[in-house]
Amino acid sequence: MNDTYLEYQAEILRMTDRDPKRCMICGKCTASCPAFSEMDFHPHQIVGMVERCEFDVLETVEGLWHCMSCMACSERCPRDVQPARFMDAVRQWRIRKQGGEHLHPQQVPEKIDEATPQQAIAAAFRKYRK
Amino acid sequence: MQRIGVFVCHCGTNIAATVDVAQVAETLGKEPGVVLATDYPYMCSQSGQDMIENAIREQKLTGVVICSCSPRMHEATFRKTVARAGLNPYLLEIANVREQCSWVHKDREEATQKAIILGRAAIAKVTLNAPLVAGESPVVKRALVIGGGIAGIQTALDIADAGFEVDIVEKEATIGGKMAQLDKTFPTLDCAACILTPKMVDAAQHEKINILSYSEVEAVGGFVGSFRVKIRRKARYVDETKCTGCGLCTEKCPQKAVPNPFNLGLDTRRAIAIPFAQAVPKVAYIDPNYCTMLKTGKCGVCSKVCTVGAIDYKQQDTLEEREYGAIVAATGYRPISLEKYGEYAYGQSPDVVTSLELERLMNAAGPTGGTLLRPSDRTHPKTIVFVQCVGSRCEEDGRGKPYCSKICCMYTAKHAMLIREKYPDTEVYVFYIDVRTPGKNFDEFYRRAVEEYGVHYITGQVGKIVPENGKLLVQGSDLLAGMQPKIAADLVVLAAAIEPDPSARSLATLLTASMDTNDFFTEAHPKLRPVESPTAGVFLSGACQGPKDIPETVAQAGAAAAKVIGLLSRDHIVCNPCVATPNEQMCNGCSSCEKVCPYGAITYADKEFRMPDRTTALRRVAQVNPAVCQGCGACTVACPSGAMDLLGFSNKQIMAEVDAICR
Amino acid sequence: MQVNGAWQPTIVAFCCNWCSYAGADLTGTNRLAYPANVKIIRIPCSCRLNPLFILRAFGRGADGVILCGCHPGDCHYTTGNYYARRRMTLLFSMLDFLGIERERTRVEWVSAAEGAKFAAVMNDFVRQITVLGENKRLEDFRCK
Amino acid sequence: MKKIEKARLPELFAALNETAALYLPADRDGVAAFTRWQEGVTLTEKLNTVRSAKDLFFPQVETLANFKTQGGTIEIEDAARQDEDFIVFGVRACDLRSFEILDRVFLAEPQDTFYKARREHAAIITLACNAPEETCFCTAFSIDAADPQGDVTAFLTDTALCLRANTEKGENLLAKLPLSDGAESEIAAWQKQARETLEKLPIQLDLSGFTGERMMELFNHPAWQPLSEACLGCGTCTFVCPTCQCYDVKDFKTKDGVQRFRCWDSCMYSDFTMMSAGQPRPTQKERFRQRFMHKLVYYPMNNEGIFSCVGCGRCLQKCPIHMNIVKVAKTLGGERDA
Amino acid sequence: MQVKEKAIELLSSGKVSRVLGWKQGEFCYDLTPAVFESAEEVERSFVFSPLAGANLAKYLIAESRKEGVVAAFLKPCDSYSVLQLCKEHRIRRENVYLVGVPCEGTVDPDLLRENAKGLTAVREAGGTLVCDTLYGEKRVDLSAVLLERCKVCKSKKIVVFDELLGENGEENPQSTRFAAVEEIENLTPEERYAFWQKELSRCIRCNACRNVCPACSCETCVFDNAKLGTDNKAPASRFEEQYFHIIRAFHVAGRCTDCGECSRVCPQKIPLHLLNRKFIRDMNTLYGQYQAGADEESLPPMLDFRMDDCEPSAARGGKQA
Repeated sequence: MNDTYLEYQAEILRMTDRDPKRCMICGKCTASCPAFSEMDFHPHQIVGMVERCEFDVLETVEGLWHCMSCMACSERCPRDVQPARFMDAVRQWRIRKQGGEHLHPQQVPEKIDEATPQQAIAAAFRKYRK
Repeated sequence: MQRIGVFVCHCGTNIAATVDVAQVAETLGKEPGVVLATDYPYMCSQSGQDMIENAIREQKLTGVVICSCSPRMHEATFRKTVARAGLNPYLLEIANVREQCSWVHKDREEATQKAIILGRAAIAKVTLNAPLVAGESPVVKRALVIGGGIAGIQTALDIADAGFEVDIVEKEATIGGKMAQLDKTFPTLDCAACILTPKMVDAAQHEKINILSYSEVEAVGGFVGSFRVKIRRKARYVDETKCTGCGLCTEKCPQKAVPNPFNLGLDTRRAIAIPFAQAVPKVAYIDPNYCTMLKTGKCGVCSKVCTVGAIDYKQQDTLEEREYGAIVAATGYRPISLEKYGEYAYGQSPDVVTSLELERLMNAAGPTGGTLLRPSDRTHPKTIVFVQCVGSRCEEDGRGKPYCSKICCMYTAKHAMLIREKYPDTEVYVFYIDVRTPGKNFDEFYRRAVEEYGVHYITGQVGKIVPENGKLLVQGSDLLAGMQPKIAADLVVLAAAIEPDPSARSLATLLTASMDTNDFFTEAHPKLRPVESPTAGVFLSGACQGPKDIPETVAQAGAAAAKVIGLLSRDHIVCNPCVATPNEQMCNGCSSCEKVCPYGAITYADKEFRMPDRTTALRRVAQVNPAVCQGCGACTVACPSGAMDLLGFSNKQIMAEVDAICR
Repeated sequence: MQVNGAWQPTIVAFCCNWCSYAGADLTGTNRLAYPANVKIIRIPCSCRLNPLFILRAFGRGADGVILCGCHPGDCHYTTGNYYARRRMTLLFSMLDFLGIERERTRVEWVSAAEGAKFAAVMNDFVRQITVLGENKRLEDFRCK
Repeated sequence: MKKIEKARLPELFAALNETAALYLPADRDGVAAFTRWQEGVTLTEKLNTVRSAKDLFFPQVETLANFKTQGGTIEIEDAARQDEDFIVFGVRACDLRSFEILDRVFLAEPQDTFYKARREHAAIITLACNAPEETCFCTAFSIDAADPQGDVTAFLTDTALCLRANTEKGENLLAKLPLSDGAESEIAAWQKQARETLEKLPIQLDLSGFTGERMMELFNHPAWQPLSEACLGCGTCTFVCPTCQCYDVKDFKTKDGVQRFRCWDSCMYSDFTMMSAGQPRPTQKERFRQRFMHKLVYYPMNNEGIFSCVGCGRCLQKCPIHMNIVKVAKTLGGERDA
Repeated sequence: MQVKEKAIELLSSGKVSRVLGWKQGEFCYDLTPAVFESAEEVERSFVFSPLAGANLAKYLIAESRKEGVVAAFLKPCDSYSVLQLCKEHRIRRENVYLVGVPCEGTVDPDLLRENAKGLTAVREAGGTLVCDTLYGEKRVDLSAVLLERCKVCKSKKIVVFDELLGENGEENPQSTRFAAVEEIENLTPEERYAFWQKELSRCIRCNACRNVCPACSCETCVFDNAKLGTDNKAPASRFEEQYFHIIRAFHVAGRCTDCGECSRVCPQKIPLHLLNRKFIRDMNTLYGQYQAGADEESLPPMLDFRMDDCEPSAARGGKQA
């Protein structure tokens, strides 16, 4: 684990305002997820990876972009960990890492291609000031 | 002249690692009045106590200060030590340098300084301590058990067997509680009724046991040894002394659409009913919410068919007041309401049931006569999904409970096993987070369900259940396989968390017994006094103290009984000597203190006083009954002249502590 | 209180024996930290706290005084904390009326199960008093 | 005789304050009190202060010594005495007489060094009266309020403040002030008018009956009971009295030792001179009697017939139940035939 | 005068053995409370006038314990104090005969003397006081020299009596007696502190406020009690000034009838009644209207509670910083 990863973790925890250590890996989030089959890694795993600082993996996770922010996992999470916030925060982190912190409305059309769900753009746009 | 001894405990490294105990002893040794200050690894050990005892004798100590763990931990221990050395046990003060110092501070210098200040405060207080002698009050040799489930029944039987009278107050029309609703019991699979009903009968027939069913505690006064309890005996509209329990009325009653509470509303019964076949007392009662006669004044069928004339539509609630030496709370538990778990479709589909409902569906005396049929269409379910931890270990506000309900893993294994045994063609899935089986023969039992009965245990939770075309579509997660299984089930069983019976909250207030944040009764000490409440004379039995299975409940019931027997076998109990005491010279007789006393311990008397001009005059002054006073101190502040003081926590003592701390 | 040349607040915490003192013990059992400025005085019930003691503490150099008792409804003596609540409400209002900083006094209900709350309350109170600075308005200069 | 225009009083006070700390009667939130002068403080319009000038020499609370404990040792630190000069302006004749009465107590052997230091360091500028109030009865004690003494006497006429030095200290003081010369004659008319008013004061007392020979008779007088009946036992009369000099010595526990101080006490208090066996005067009647017997009989017996009352009238104004030395004296036979 | 005649009648008829009233002083304003044992004594020196301001309730504690019945004349204010002391079992009701006297306000002697320097005699003439002074006659408006408590009179109702002279009055809910409290509340904490420092620093601890207070009738006051360790004889420090007045106000909270005697007698003119009124106002707003001494049954707020009382965190003595 390196300091950069710890910084990433701190940043994500700040954005989510939730504690991944409270997760007891019951799997209810993953059980609730309508996009389960599209994902390579699932909500409880994303939470776990943040907790374990596995940012090398998170850097490559594609499942993030399939999360539709339906918030079912957050609604049902018995520990109030709210995995959807982690999904969102990790996405945010990924977008920021690509550089171009400032997303302008004019840039949005060119960002939309078939591989990127619209949700990702919307989410990034919504949260980027955080 | 004071001769105070100061003893600083290391508590191994618990204190010594953070507090420089030698420096504390050295510094406190220089305080005025201190003639001895020393430290020792374990003050509470035999050799530590011997050291204190010897020091008191050799140094002729007039007061003892022990800097150690919380007085809530060892004050009683050290009081005995001090008493053994011939010193009044109340000439002891404890400075809490463990829980409130070494364990909460990290900086050694800061913690040491604080320990010194706490020690000084204790020295300042002990300097003003007066020898106190505890008074005595008589013990009424009768116990009250509140709740007639297995916990209450067992407690009552054990107390009664020791020769003391016991009253059981049960709010329902019969004793038996939740256990009477269970089918089989884990891990032996013997039938609950077979082992419970004989106990119910024993209780009913025991000459020392008096069952007050369909009754509730309304008020509690008094204190340990002599509680005065008001019991409301609710009108059952049936004369308990005449009813033979023949059951004729329950067959003839024309009001048939009454949801049967014993079967959790899964079937119906009549407005007049005997709760179940083995009910104790086996006496009918009328539910006034459904009885046509009571509601409209027209009907009277039961009265006509009753051969002994036991029906009495004019019966009223009555209040009885009785005295007890001890009270046992055995109010039990109930499953939580699942209305906030919309994702599990409970209430949307009748085929989503709780585990307790499943017990009734599998019970021979249940609505289906023991054949497992699903409620919606009375067919055999072929695929059954069990969901664990519904509301347990849930920290969301308002939905569930943060604790583990403890019994679900085992009863689910039981259910799964029984279903697979009786209906081998049924597939049973169990979604779980952990399987917790720390009990004798428990894990073996669970493994049998998996290995011998082929129950499918899936590590993961259910996300949602959707009723569709007569099936229940269950979407869960299998965390080990990395799958999201979707099962079309016929029946879903939810292991609902259990919570204390709601009557416990108001009872706790009546008993002035404390409760934790989940409304379970708090024990006097979580490890060392698990069956006593902090309120003297109030004991805890069964699930009202925390989730428990039957063997544990019975064990705790016996333990509570033993404590009650210990109390009732004494003729007198020693009172808390730290009671309010009025200075009659200063008392104005204004009645302020009396008005705030929660125990009615204060009365007034006209007494003759010598006046300054050498005449005598009658003055109204307060008197405190030390056996009734519990020492809260409300009166001491209500008193404007400071005439009322509290022994052991006197105005001067507390101000001396304040002075020492702010020094 | 001067510690190594720097001012540190002196905090007196009156804790009822049944809930808050036990809660403070639980804080220790759970090893939750709070500043050493807090010194606890055990009283049987929050209703034992005489305003005389609070003023005494301030006069003697306390910078903050906090009373912790059972939650209303949970008093070991049934009603003690209800009386304490009224007394403290009125006293605090009076101190405020006299221009003595309102933030120097506080009442918190801490049950025997709320070790974490006790630590949080004490951390917060010490922080608050530290921001407020030394008690100048209700001190007895002779105790300096 | 020197003088200064009335309008220039602030200038005078500033100059006085240059020489030494100046105290003068000024209004403090509607109550006249001897106040440390500073820019803007003006002389009160009121005849006299609520608290008397005694406070400046015998303050209500005074530290006597500090004891510091350290380990097993005790260090004793004597409290400081007054060591700087100060000036008291505006002392009325009655209060001036009170100093004489206090001196006989505090400066008798063994001398009270705290009091003595203050007396020695003070210069007193008295202020003559010309508009007494109905409560004034200084004339009963042969006090000439129109011409008090002190180091300097001041007369405040409609236009000017005239100043006359009576002592060397006074001379020296006046020499330092921005004054012009005046003549005694300038205040003659003023004084005459003042004396005429003083003669007409409604309270006329004949205290000739209060003698040592009649001590027991007065002590046992049946009137003490009805006189004291309404007394609340507060200390107001004592604390506003310029001649009451009783005090209690108390110890205050400080952080690291004990501060020993004295504070005014009142013989009217139920705990006055409390001893192990209790109060020697157990009822209010006895305490009440003590106060007036002391003022009218005991003190004069020991001090060449000087009464320890100066007729300032403060107790007449301030007693919550309006019982006072005039009513007592009259009841006990001191009413002068009209 | 009606009151004096009633006193004579009560004594001469033998209905009572003593009468508590006011005795003529040197001047018109310095009446002293006194016990009269004969009609002759009353005839000689009994006085009742708007200058009879003293609340005589406290004297009844001792008087009601003596043999025989004592009569007392109660102004509305005084009647509240008497009833409160009966409630506290301090006055033996059976030994007192209470005559209610309606009141149109009592005069502040200090104000009167300020308005009429050298005052020697006074007579009332239809709302005007005609004063003889050393310096000639002077006319003063009665309303201008009333005591503060009378200017904001809370009630003209006599709440306890055996006999009434004249008509009983009514409570005055429109009284503006809390206006001064509110004024202070509207200051900033710093201003409040400065205000009270200015006032309390004048205290000379003469105990007049305490000793005149009908509620302060303790056998031994905590401030005189060396055994308790709370004794405190002099304002030796700023703290002790505050300590004395806060605790005194606290001890009478819920028992203080707001009779205003404390402020009337303070030689240093400290507005002590404001402390008591602050408590009364807080109790009224937080716990419901309560008037001490209005009846004998109700529980005072300090000895009562409600489950849903506000939390101490809601306590506000005024505007916050």
